[in-house]
Amino acid sequence: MTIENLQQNLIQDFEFFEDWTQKYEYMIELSKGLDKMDQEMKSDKNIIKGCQSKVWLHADYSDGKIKFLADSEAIITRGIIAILLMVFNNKTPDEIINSDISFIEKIGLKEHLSPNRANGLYSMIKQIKFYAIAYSKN
Amino acid sequence: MTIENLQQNLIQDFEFFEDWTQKYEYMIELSKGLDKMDQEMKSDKNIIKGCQSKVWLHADYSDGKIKFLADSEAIITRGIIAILLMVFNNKTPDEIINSDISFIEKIGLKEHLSPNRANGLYSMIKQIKFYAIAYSKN
Amino acid sequence: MNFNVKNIRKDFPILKKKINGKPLIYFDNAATSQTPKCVIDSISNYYNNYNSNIHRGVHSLSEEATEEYEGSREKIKQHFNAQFKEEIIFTSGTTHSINIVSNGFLNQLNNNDEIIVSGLEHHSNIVPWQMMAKKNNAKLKVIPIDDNGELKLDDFKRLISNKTKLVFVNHVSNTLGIINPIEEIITVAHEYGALVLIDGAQSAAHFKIDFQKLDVDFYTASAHKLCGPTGVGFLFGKKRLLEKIDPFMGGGEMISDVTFEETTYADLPHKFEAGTPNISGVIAFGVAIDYMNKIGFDNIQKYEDGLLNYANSKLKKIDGLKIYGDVKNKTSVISFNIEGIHPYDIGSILDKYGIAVRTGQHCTQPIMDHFKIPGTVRVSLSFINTFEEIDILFDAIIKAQSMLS
Amino acid sequence: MNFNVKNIRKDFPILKKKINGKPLIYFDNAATSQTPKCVIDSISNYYNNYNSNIHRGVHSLSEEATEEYEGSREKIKQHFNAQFKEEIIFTSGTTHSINIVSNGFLNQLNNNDEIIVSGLEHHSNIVPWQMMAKKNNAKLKVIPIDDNGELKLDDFKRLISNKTKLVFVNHVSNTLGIINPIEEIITVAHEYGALVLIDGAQSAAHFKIDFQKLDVDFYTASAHKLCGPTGVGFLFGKKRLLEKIDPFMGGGEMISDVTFEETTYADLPHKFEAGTPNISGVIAFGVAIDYMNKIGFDNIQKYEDGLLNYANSKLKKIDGLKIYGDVKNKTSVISFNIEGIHPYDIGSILDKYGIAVRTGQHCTQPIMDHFKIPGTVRVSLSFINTFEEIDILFDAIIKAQSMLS
Ligand SMILES: Cc1ncc(COP(=O)(O)O)c(C=O)c1O
Ligand SMILES: Cc1ncc(COP(=O)(O)O)c(C=O)c1O
Repeated sequence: MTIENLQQNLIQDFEFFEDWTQKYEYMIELSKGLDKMDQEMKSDKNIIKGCQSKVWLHADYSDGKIKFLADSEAIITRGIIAILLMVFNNKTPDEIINSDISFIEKIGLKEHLSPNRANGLYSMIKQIKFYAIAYSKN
Repeated sequence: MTIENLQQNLIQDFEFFEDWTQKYEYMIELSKGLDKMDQEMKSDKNIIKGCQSKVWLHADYSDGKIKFLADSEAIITRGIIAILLMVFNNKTPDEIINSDISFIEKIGLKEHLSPNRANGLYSMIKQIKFYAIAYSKN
Repeated sequence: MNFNVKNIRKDFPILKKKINGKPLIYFDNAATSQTPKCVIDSISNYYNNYNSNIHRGVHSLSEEATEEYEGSREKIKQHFNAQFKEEIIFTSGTTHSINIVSNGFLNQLNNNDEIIVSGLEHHSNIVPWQMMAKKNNAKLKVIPIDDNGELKLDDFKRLISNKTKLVFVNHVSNTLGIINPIEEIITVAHEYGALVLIDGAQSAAHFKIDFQKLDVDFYTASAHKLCGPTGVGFLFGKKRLLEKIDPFMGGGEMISDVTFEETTYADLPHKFEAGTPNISGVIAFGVAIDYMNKIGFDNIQKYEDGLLNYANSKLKKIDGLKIYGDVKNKTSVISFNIEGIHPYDIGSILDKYGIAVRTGQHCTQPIMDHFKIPGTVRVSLSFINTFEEIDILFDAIIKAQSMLS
Repeated sequence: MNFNVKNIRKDFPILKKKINGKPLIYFDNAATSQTPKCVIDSISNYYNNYNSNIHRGVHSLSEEATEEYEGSREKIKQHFNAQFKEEIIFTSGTTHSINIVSNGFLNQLNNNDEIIVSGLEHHSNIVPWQMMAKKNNAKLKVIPIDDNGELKLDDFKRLISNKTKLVFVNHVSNTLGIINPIEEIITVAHEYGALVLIDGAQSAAHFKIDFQKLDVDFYTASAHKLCGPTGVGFLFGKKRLLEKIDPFMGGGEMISDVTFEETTYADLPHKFEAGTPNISGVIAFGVAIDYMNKIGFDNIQKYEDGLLNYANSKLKKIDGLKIYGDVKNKTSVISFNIEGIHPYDIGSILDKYGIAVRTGQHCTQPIMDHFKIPGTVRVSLSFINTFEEIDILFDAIIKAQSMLS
C-alpha cells in the first residue's frame, strides 16, 4: 500500500472512536504490539535528543527500502511510534520524502507532535525524513 | 523668616497665577535675577551628576549657617534653583534637615523634581540636605 | 481566616477556561503562576495611557511611566524589607539575575577559590556558575542530598572553609518543594566570610521574606511565579556588594559618561539595568505584589499548607505511588511517580481531564540522576487551587493508572 | 495610497489622551513607539486564556503558549527573510542582543584583532564592545563623522584591514535619523573577512529589511520601537556564526544535559534563550509585526517621508533653529537646537502644549561631543503622526522661543 493509502486507513480507523479514551486505549494496544528494541540498539547513536520520554530510532536501508526500528519509555509515545511505523516502515526514500504528515493532525494526535511536547516524536518525524533524504542520495 | 514661612509665602505667590504660562514667566524672571556662578566654581566638584541640563551647587558654612551658590544651563532650571535658594539659603543645618520639601509640589513644579527629569534638581535637593547633615556634625 | 478561595478565584480570568471540555485545573503553579485581572489590567492601562520610555524624558508620559516604574521598585523594596531602594535591580527573571552575580564574580575569584552549590538546584542556579568556574578556575563543590531529598547539612559544614567565597542555594526546591534551611546556611557561610545567593524563584510566592532579617547577600525571584507577568524579575544584592561587581551588560541607562576611550558606569540600580527595561512588566509586577499582600501572605501560607497536607495524604492512598521529597519542611509541591508508568503518560492523560501538571526533569537533572529516574509528575499548588480539585486529580490519576497498566 | 492616518490613529488608544489639557502629540517615537489595540489585546488574551510556561509542558495551555511563541519566531523570520527560523533569538531588547554578540566574541578575539564602530552609535552599541575590548585587548577603532553627521566612508575604508574582525554600525542613527550606507559597509567588511552587526533599533520600524539580501551577519531590534511591548527584542545571526559563539547566560532551556561536572548546550535558538522568556511579550511582538505589515511598510515609508519633509521645511523657517544631520538620506528624526536656548527648556515648554519630544544626549554622547553641544531637541515621527501636529509643533516652538528669549 502507498503511504497515502495507509494514512487514509488510519484516519478512517480513528474516526470510529467516540472519545479520547477509546483513542488512547487503542494506542496503548498498538504500543503493546510494538516490538521492543534490543538494549544494545538503544545507544546514544539512536537516541533522539530533547525528549521527556526518550525515543530511539534506528534505520536500515536495503532493497531500496528503509526499515525503521523505534522505541520509547512512555507507552503513549510508543503507540504513536507504532502508528508512524505503520505508515513509514518499508517504504522507499522518495515515498517518504514526498509524504505529507498532516494525517497525524487528522487523527487527532497533533498535541503529541508539537515541538512543545518535547517527547521526541516531533524530532522523530524529522529524523525519519532525514534518513530518507540521506538514503535517497545513495 | 523660617523655612516654613518662606515656603508658605511662595505657595501664596504661586496661587495668584492663572495658568502655567504666568508661572513659567515668573520663573524665567527669577532665573534672570539669579547670580551667575563664576566659571571656576563650575568645577567637577560642584557639578551634580545625571542631569540633562547641568546643575552646579556650592556650599559654604559660616556663622552656623549654610550659604549656597547654584547655577544651571537651562533657564527654567535656574528659575527653580532661585526658588530653592530663597528657601534654603542662609539657614542652619538643623533647619534644613528638618524642613519639608513638599511645597514644591504645592506650587505645581513637581514635574521638574521627579527623578525622571534628570535635570539635577532632584539630586540638588538631595545634595542640599546632604550638606546640611555634613555641617550639622561640625 | 479572612480568606475565601471562591472569591479569589474570580480574580483569575483563566480559571473560567475549559480544557478538553473540562474546567481547567491548574497544578503547574511552580512553572508559572496565573495572573489576576488587576495585573492584566495594569498592563493594558500602561499601554492605553502612559506608555513611554523612562528616566530621560522631559514630557509628562515619560514622567508618569518613570514614577510608576520606580514606584514598583519601592514596593518590592518594602515587601522584602531591603535596606535601600537601589538594592533592587530589575531583570528579565531569576535566570538573568543569577547571571548578573555569576558574571560579577568572574574576575573576583581565582583558582584557589571555591564555590558551593546545593544538590537541589535548578539548572539556572548551576549552569551560570559552571560557566564562570570554567573561566576563572574556581572550584565548584556540591552539597549532597539524602534519600529523602534533603540537603546534608553536615556535609555542607565539612565542605565549607576559608577558601569558600560563594554559596548558592535555592530557598525552595522547584522539583521537590523542600524548604532548605537557608538561615543556618547563611549563618555558617558568613562565619567563613562566604557570601550567599538565595534563589527565591520558588519561595517568594509562598511566604513573606525579610532580607534584612535573613542577612542574605543576594536574592533572586521572577514575577511570573508571583502572579506577575513574564519577562520580569529582580536581583536583590547588598549595596556594598553590588557596588563592587562589574555590570553584566553594557548599554544605555547604565552609564554616566561615554567617550570612545572610556566609560563611567552609573550608580545603582542603573548600573545593572542597561537598555530599555520591561517597563509595563515591572509596573505590573508591583501590582502583583500589592495583590498578594492584599490577600495576605499569612493567609496564603496557611491555606497552601492545608492543601498540601490534604493532597499528600490523598495521593499516598494510590497503589504504587511514590512521592519524592516527602519531608516535613516543604511547601506546595508534590513530585511523584507511579510504579511501572512513565510520568509523560500520566501527564498526557491528566491533560485530557483538564488537569495541568508538569512532567519531566523540571530543569533539575541532578535530582533525577540522584533518584535514578527519568522524571516525575509534579503537582504544584497555589492559593487559587481548591480541595475539590485535589479530589478530581485523585480520581483522574486512578483512571490513568488503570488505563496505563 | 491605501493609507488613512485618521483610521490608523483609532487603533492607538493612547492618542485619545490629553496632556496638560491638550491632546497628546507624540513625537518621541524613536524612544518607544505607541501600541495599537490589537497588540494590547493580545497580551490580555494571553493571560486570560493560555498563560503557561513553554517548551516543557505536556498540558494544553503550555502547548498553546509554545505554539504561539514559536509562531511569533516564524513571523519575525518571514518578515525579515532570515534563512532559518533558529536564526531568530528572542531577547529582552536590542541592548541584550548586542551584549550576546559582544560576549560571544570575547574569547574569539585577541590583542592583534581590531573592531570598528561608527561614530554615530547609541551607547548600547558602544559600551558592550568597550567592555569586551577591555577584557581581550582587541582594539576599538571609530569611523569618524563629518560636519553634517554622516559617516566618512573613505575613512572607514582606510581603517579596515585584515586585522578587522567585526564592524558594528546602526542602520539609522537614533539621534540624527541618518540612514547609514550599510550595504556598502557590509560589502567592504566582507571583502576583508570581517563580520558586520547592524543595530536596527531605529530602522526596523521604518522600512522593510531583508537579511538574506543584505547578507548581514548580525542584526538586532527591539519590539517596543515596533509597535510591540517593552522587554522584548531579537537577535538575528547567521546560523553558522551563532553556532560558533558561546551562550551569554546559563540557565534552564538552554541546555541539553546537565551534571555538576559538565553541561552540554542545547541547539539554536534555545542555546541563547536561557530561563523563562517574556512569553506574552514575544507573542505580542508577532502581533505587532502583523499589524505593521497590514498597514504596509511601503505605505509607512512613503507617508513618513512626506511628514519628515514637511517638518523639515517648516522648522527651518524658525529663526536661529539649527538642524543636526540635515542630509538627504534620512528618516523620521529631526534633532535641533535654537540659538541661545537650552534644549531642556524647549522640551519643558512643549510638554505644556501636550507635545512629547525628547531632549538631551539621546544616549549618544559622542555625537554631542562632536557637535560640541549639551544636547538637542529631538522630534521623532512615525506613521501615527499628522501634518497638523507638525503645524501645532511649529506654533509651540515659536511660543517657547519668545518666552525663553
Ligand atoms: C540606535 C539604537 N540602538 C540601541 C538602542 C537600545 O535599545 P533598547 O533600549 O531597546 O535595548 C536604541 C534605543 O534607544 C537605539 O535607538
Ligand atoms: C528554583 C528555580 N530557580 C530558577 C528558576 C528560573 O526562573 P526563570 O525561568 O523565571 O528565570 C526557576 C523556574 O523554574 C526555579 O524554579
